[in-house]
Amino acid sequence: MTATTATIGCSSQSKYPSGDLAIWVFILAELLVFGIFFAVYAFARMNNVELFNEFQQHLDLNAALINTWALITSSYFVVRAVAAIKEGNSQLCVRWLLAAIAMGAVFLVVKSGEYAHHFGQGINLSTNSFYMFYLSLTFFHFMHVIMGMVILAAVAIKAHQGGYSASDNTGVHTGASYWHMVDLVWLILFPLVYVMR
Amino acid sequence: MSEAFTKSMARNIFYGGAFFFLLLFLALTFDTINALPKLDNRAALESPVGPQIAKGKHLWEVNNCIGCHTLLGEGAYFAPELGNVYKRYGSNLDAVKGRIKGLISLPAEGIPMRRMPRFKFTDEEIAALAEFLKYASEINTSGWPPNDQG
Amino acid sequence: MQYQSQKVAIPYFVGAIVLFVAQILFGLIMGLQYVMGDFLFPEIPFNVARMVHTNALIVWLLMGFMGAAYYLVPEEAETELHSPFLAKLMFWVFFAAAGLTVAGYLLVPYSTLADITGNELLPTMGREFLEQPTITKIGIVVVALAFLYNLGMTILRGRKTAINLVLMIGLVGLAVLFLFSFYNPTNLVLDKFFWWWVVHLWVEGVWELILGSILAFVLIKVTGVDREIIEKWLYIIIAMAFISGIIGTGHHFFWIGTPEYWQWWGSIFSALEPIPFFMMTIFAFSMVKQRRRNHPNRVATLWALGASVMAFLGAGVWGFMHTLSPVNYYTHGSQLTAAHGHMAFYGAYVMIVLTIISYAMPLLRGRTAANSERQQTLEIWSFWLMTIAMTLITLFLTAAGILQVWLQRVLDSPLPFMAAQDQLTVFYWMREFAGVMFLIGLLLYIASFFVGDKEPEASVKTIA
Amino acid sequence: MFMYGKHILGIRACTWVYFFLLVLSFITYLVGQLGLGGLEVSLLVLFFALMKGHLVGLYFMGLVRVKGFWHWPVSIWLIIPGVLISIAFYLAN
Repeated sequence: MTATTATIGCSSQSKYPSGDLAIWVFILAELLVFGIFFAVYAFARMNNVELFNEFQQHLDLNAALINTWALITSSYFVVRAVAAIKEGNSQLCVRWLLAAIAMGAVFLVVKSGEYAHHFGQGINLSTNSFYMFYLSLTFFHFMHVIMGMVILAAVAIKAHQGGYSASDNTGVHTGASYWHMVDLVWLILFPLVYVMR
Repeated sequence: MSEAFTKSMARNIFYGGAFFFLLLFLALTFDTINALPKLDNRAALESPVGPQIAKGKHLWEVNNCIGCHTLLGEGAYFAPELGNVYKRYGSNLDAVKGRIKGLISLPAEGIPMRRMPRFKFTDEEIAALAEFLKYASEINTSGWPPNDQG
Repeated sequence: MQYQSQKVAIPYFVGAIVLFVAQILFGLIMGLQYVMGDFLFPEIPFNVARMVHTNALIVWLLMGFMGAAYYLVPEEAETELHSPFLAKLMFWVFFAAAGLTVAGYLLVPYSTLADITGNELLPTMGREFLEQPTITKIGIVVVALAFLYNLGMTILRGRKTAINLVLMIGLVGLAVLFLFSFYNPTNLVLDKFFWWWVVHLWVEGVWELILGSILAFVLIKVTGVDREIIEKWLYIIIAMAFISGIIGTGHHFFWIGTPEYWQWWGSIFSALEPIPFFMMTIFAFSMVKQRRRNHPNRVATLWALGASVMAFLGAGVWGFMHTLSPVNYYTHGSQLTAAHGHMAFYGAYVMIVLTIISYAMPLLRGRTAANSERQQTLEIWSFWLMTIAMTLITLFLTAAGILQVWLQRVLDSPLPFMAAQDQLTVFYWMREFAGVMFLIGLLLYIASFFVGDKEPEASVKTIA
Repeated sequence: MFMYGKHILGIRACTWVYFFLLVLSFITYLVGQLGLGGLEVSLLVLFFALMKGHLVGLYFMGLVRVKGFWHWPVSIWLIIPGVLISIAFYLAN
């Protein structure tokens, strides 16, 4: 761990979060949507506690744990990628980013397996309100994972071409912030939909 | 520190966001199209009265009924909702036909209230319209309207 | 005005205002029919008046958008329009088609019009807002294609600014989505589902791009604020419009035979739809506050600010009021919908077209920057008269709507539709008076083009 | 656990956060696997989730060193849905 003294973003305190402020406006909008969705889930559950509790048991907790770990790990890799570019090490940054994308891919594969299982049983959005919320929330998040991977890939390509440096790396921070948001949302989604009863 | 907020990032968010939500919308549309057969009363369309319903819808359109009435809550708000008119008249086709016939044969003058144009429908056409309205009333509208008055 | 070919915008603006007048006159007829049921019966039944009212609105807004595009695209692209002749020709095609269609609505029964125009071959008529005969629809497509070609060639040749690109995306989207108006299956649910792809994805989707780009253009001109800043705002606002508005279509899929999950998706996303409008208000006011110069055309600035506020109130607040599915269950298809529709269209689209006309017309008519002091004063009066009148119309319809919902949908023994309507008469009368006030405002607006026309231009000094 | 200091924003802090997140997720998983339910357990799990979110915001997103307005959005975002979810679960039980 040569990077123990490396800092994330700028070393001094700042008025703005790292990355392009535009992405932060977007992140807030996305968080708002997810926040509303979560609250709506909880209140819809209130009227159907038994239904929600029953069908929650049909979800695959093992898959959810793997996915949670995958996203956390991926987020951590992105932190390393940011630290690498702060030291001007583009190629190390690219490797961390690729690792992060790979963890995202793990998430997609596992989640697709879950979907295949549900769809195989003929479950869809109209099956009942639990599955409506489960599928809506997780699919909406699923698409965000894909989107986040596309963004990370774009950042990785640019980093590979030497587009970032120790002093000019806003783009990396921007992609990283978005990816952490995807992780953050899942961290709430996981207990809410899979565990809390 | 407005440089922190770049135009190119704002542009990328617009393109990315638009594409993303368009895809999501298409996915939901796809699911909706698959779910519709259970909801949209297409059994009626495929039944022997299907052609009559189609004719009724056509008449509904070429006489611009939507210009005064609502149908499943959409249209003009000048005259009653007709999506559930079949149920309002006791789920009785003859009652619906009689009502249409009565309204279009009111005298031209001397009725100082909202009134229906004097459409010249044949009995056959009135029957088609009634079948169309019956079909519409049997679509699964998630419990709307709140009561029979529409 | 920097390019000769921008002048092709003039007929579009004039045509728009002519149709605007027709729209308001027929609106007044309908308003009267609400309280005097047999007024003009059987010559102009309500459904015919309504068709003219709504179709004239749509067509004049489209004309206004086209005029705006012909004005601002060359200036943004810094080049002459590809083909001014094509633009002029298309104006007359469009105007003639609109005139013929309205004449058809008024002169023959609608079903006869359907016969004459061959609706049998491709039935598309008789659906709300898409009542135009199929051949008129095809005409609209042709005009739109020629229009897009003309603008596209201009932009390709010239400077590509964010405003131009956003405007083009909006206009192309408008044309593409209109194609769904040709899809009219017997299955009522499918019919309605895709009908909203035209109607909703226009007014709460691509039209917001057009609105945003016109607003951004005028704000650059009247405030002198740096283009970078304004275009940044533009992108973020339209991004929010799409993020909320595309899935927000779901708020129309609550009760038309579509799956129930739309009640959740539609409610959640359309609850976010006020955000872009709110941002637009903040945007307009902060740009004017940061202005680098005082533009002598103060009335254009007033329209721009007014549009941002009224769009937020009409589309944002009044839309949000009944967009959540548990509320909409009671309010769907009531006078509340009409209240929202009136203020949203006025605030978002009528006012933005009047903004660009107000900014561009003095220049097109040979002024260097603005109309005379007297003209502007008159126009400011018309601004307030129309805006206050529309606010009153909205409030009266809201009151009527709430009472209607109560009587007809909430009461334990609900009243039939017509019985409930009888209870609303007083609100309908007040709405009609507000409508007359609106007409007076509109006449003053038109007068502002002629009264004081010969006087010298207003200058910044006389304002300060 | 993570004091303000020279290394607060360093990779080492983030690594610790990372391990901590893994452990908390595993606890959440165990709660689910054991089929534990009820208001107290649910709220505890929710509390873990909010804490995890908070750590991601502060350390991974780096908001810990941001002062002023932008320090707060993620925390506030966690608190508001968190409170709403708690209320809903409280009322449901």
